[in-house]
Amino acid sequence: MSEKTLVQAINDGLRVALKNHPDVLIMGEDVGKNGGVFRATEGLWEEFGDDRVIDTPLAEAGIVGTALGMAINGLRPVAEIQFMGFIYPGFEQIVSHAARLRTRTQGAYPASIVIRAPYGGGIRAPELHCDSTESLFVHTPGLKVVVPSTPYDAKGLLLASIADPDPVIFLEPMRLYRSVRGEVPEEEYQVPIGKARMVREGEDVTILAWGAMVPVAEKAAEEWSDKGVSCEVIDLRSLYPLDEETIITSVEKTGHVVIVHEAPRTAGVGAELTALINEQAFLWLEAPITRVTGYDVPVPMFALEDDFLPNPKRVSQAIEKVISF
Amino acid sequence: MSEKTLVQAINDGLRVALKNHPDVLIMGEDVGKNGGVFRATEGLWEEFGDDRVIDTPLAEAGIVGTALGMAINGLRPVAEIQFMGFIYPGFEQIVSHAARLRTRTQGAYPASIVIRAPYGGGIRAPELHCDSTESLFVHTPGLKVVVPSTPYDAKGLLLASIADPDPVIFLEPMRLYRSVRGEVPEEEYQVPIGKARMVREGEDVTILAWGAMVPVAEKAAEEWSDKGVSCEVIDLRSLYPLDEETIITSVEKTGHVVIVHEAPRTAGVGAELTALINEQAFLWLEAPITRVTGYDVPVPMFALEDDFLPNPKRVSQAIEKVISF
Amino acid sequence: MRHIDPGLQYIQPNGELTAEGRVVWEEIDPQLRLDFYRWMVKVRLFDRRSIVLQRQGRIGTYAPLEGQEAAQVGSALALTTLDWIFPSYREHGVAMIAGMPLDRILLYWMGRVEGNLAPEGVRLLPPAVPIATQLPHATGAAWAAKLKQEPSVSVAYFGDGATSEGDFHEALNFAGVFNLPVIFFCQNNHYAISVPFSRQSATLTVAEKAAAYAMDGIRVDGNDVLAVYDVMAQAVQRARNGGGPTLIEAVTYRRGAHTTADDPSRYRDEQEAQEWIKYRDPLDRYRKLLHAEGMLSEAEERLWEETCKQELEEAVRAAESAPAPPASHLFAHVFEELTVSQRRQLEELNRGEGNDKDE
Amino acid sequence: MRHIDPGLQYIQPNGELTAEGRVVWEEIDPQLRLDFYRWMVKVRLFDRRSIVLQRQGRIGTYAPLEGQEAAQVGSALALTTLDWIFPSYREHGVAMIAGMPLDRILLYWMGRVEGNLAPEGVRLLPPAVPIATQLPHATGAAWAAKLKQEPSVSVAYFGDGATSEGDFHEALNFAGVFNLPVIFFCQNNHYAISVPFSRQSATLTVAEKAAAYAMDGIRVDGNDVLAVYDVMAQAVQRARNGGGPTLIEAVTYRRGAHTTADDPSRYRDEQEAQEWIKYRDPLDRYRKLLHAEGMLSEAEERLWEETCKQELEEAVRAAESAPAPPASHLFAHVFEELTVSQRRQLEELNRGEGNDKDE
Ligand SMILES: Cc1ncc(C[n+]2csc(CCOP(=O)(O)OP(=O)(O)O)c2C)c(N)n1
Ligand SMILES: Cc1ncc(C[n+]2csc(CCOP(=O)(O)OP(=O)(O)O)c2C)c(N)n1
Ligand SMILES: [Mg+2]
Ligand SMILES: [Mg+2]
Repeated sequence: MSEKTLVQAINDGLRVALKNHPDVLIMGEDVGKNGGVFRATEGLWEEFGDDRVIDTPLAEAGIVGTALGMAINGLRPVAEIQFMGFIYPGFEQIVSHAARLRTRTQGAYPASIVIRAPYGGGIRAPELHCDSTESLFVHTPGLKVVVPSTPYDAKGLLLASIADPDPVIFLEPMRLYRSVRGEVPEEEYQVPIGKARMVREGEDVTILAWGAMVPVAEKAAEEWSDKGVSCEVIDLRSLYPLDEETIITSVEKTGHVVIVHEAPRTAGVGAELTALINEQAFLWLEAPITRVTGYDVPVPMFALEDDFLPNPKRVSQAIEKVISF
Repeated sequence: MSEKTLVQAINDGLRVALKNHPDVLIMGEDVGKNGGVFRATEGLWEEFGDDRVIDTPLAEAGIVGTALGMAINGLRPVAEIQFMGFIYPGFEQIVSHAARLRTRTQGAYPASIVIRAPYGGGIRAPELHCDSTESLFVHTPGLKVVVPSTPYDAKGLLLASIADPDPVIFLEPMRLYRSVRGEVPEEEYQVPIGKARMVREGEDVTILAWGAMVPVAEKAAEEWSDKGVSCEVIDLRSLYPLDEETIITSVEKTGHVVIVHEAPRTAGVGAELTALINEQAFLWLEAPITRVTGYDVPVPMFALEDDFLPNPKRVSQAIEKVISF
Repeated sequence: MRHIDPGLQYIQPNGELTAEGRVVWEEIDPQLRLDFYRWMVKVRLFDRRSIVLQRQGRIGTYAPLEGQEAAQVGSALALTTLDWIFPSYREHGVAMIAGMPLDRILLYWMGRVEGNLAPEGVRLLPPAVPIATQLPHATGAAWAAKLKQEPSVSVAYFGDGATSEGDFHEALNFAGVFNLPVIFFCQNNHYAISVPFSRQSATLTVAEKAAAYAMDGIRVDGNDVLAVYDVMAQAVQRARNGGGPTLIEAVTYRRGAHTTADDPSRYRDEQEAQEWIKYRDPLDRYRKLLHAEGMLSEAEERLWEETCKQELEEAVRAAESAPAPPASHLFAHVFEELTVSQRRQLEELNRGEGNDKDE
Repeated sequence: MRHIDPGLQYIQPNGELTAEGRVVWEEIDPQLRLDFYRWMVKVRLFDRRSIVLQRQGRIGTYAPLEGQEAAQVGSALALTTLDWIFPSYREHGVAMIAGMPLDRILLYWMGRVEGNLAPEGVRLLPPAVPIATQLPHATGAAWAAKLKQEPSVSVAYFGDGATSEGDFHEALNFAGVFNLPVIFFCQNNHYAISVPFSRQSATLTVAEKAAAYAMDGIRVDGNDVLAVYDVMAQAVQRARNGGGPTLIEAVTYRRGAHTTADDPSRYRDEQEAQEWIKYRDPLDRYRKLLHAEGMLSEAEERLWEETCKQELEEAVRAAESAPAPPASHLFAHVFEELTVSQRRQLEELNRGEGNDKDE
């Protein structure tokens, strides 16, 4: 075990995968010699060479499409999209092919690829570098969508994603890349996809969050705990499939729900969570489920990003709202 | 006035727009000489010539991207994407540019384009021709998303979309292209974007639907009306912005809600509607909101499409479920 | 009629070999000479039968290929079972030769997902419906072959319209940069549905686009099965030997409609089509050559056509009697395992909620 | 060091004009000769000042352009206010010349949306951040100009890496097919962040890719302001006269980092950079020429630099004192009118729910 930041844990996960699985390779823009713009692939090119850690031309459809072709021919590529805001040129390859290949070939060709992308705001990045459009992928049957928020989970979920025969969109909260640290085992281990993490148990309010919103939710929960309100904070970790059991069990206990996400509100993953809870735990709900989210506006340039992103205060107000309903 | 099918009403709307507005033009694959693969643009090339009705190369990013450039330089292009399943290569131009241009330029350059696309299933079309991914666009701030289900609305909403200075994704339910007929005025008129259509008033259950699901909802409502249950059927017509007033007023009256859409369930527009109602009319709800939708699987090839698409029987069962809760 | 440079030609439209063509002809296996003919006939008969099936409502919308038999047969016969094929929706000829049973091809057009899967060992992917999207896959499969040091070659089949898509560019660019064993085989049939190639590209040919990728680009008469075969065989050999990618443009013509839902008279000069049918038909031309070479008699022709027709009828029977999968098949292969929400939805479906076929 | 064909050159690295260059030199307005110099100096000083501002935490991540001044100044000075400019994120030089106030450029790098908008009458769009996406816009604006019979030309600025994107292909293809008045101006600075052009493309040059679109492709020494200007002026004139699109490759080098967040020593040979800096600097070369021509004294140089620095400090002051828009500005320009859900969200925000800046 050693202390690692989240991005170091990713790096470590990639290294372990490359070392233990000869069919795994890494590809993307600047992932090789440069070690990635966030240093997520640092040292891997030197260690594994140009055939395992591949700098590609600047073309996301090309990256995803050729990764799929490699998977068809027996490899397991881990493709990096430099920022989630640049995944859209590869969108067709993802939704029309990666998501459907297994179905279309009745299981003969699972699309065994992982698409890693740093996502979300909070680091004063330039325009269009801060998107958080996980909902688009959650709505696409055939894809799994995974988001770690701790170094331990980052490595374990990444290795589980690489091992998973189905295509995984693996979103890395840039804001947590270096701001969280934690113990990470040296060896290969997996954190199962589809299981949420209980961050903090509580009785009164369920807070659902993922990625960089987990610490935000935690902070709000702490504040309320001083005032005698106990919040259960759940880090979903996997947005598709959802860990329905953990979510519903919690809601049945608390009767109050706050959902926190960075993406604009309308048709975000918070909407699906609300619908799910409405369907599965209707009679337990004591107040409307409340969403604390980005607004229905394009992700702003960074001067206004603090006004756009959910923060502990907004979450706190939402907690107040649900418990005082 | 004259009787028209939905596709004839579209054609008529396009003709009126071209005639009355010299800055409007039509562009897309096969929209010119061929008159469109569904005949939506039939006769327009002959009438308005090669500069107003433009056959483009086969390239959706090129179509959307050049349409945006035209809009920047003062024209109002109506771009056709041949089927919604082929909109994804143009996705980046839509989400990164069309949706954000007005914000990015503080109103100086509204992206005055309309993107028309036939969508949905039910006509035994080939693979990947039947997508219904409206949710992706509803989740993208800066876009309006409009879906007519009658000939009258088709023309009126199309003209409103063309007049709207903001970018509109205009989805045409292929299944209704020729299966519905109705009176359509000859002249230019607009059906306002953001207003739902009350298809049928009722007291007991609210059914929300759009596009080809409207007749499906109507049929189920009729069946139940014979059994003494009165359903209010609302054709949303506009998926962003939503007509919250009509929706909430109805739910406050009925306390029971069924939502019908073709798209896969998870993170579909039904999720947003559920969340909205949960937030705005929580205390009026007498049963969980129930979604009748496509399943969380890729839209199947047509041999199984009847098993995938919602039908009156499934809607009917959902009505039973909500009233007997 | 606009003059058309046919590209490299070995068999002239009148069925005579060019001098160069004679050399190639002498070199190839006589069995292969017959195979060219046999496959072209089978492909054409399959195509015609399918159109009838569509008219009878026994299959759905269908994409005819008549006129493009030489391009498909010549190129596909230059491949081995090692090689990967990434077709579009019009490559039934290629699919058959690769080893796709006829009944499965028909199942595809019946809207049955089973029609998408080639038998074990046949390295043929499902038809790519979104235009040009299969090109990066071919590049990727070739890349994997190179990395794994396997001697296989990948081929992407696509049309002239596909050259306008960004995916065409990205796939060829990657192939060029990494010098991959992939062949981009374009059947330039002059139209993308209604849009003529002159509206698709400012270049007169597809082949010259190879220059942008420092790749060989070859224009060949796509209605000349021998020339297509030879060009393809050379490209395959070059790719297998590490010589990198090739863009091949086979100049051809779709005699009929884009699909059975299309009416080419709306956008195409009937006389143009007739000229191609009368003077440049790939099968006529090849039949003439075989007759002249004494390799084919009219009786043999009739016999082979009869054989094909029987095989076809059996395929139709097999396809039509293939048991339809149940509704639950929707969920069968989305993921390796069902997700929780899928399981719940499947239960909904199994409770009969989705079973509404009679309405 | 790999030999680099610099493309068309009028001013040699030592500052001497070629014979051809001398002819062009004599023909252009002497005022323009000085403008080349003045703008290059101002652009460089702006760039250096911005890097310092970034280090001081007064602006965010910044994209330096030092080394590319001639490419930007030479090309931008060949345009008129009629023409449309679609830049990427590194074109501060182009933006200034087009009429973008320096303080607004700085505001952009402060993360302020106001920095995205050019003043009324300046046909300059916001920097396109997603690579190559601005190329179709330039094609579209040119298309509109052609349809409206306006004599304006559109220019898209982009880097060598952008040539790999599908949007590059689609934009050039449309421009070729419709023969549009658009110029694709590529600053080939040899790297896309860390990826060298040899990993980006199998062709040795960007210019040769024009062949795929039956378009003129011109490679010019991008560190030679006179050659860039001349090539651009000719392309503009051709476009204005209906002669269609041009792809221009200006061969240049980014002396510094990709952005202030980047460390080029990880991927670039320091010696390579030093050679460009020492022997091929666009400003040194041009300064030498002006000195030799007797058009510039050292005193004038110092005076101009002083003038620029003062202007810069004023711009910094203006940018830093520009009142920050309130949080509600988030909603100001998403649609012409607020939607219902936006109105509700704005109320949430106005109730102070979002106002948490101190935390
Ligand atoms: C991305 C995408 N856009 C549009 C379509 C609709 N479409 C189907 S076939 C076709 C024309 C294809 O022409 P070409 O590439 O020349 O192939 P051909 O049909 O002639 O064999 C079009 C536009 C599609 N399938 N995919
Ligand atoms: C679609 C997209 N993918 C990736 C990126 C991340 N990115 C920003 S700049 C850059 C390199 C661009 O290189 P080039 O086109 O040569 O321009 P230069 O920066 O050298 O001026 C990359 C990969 C992006 N902005 N957009
Ligand atoms: Mg074609
Ligand atoms: Mg560059």
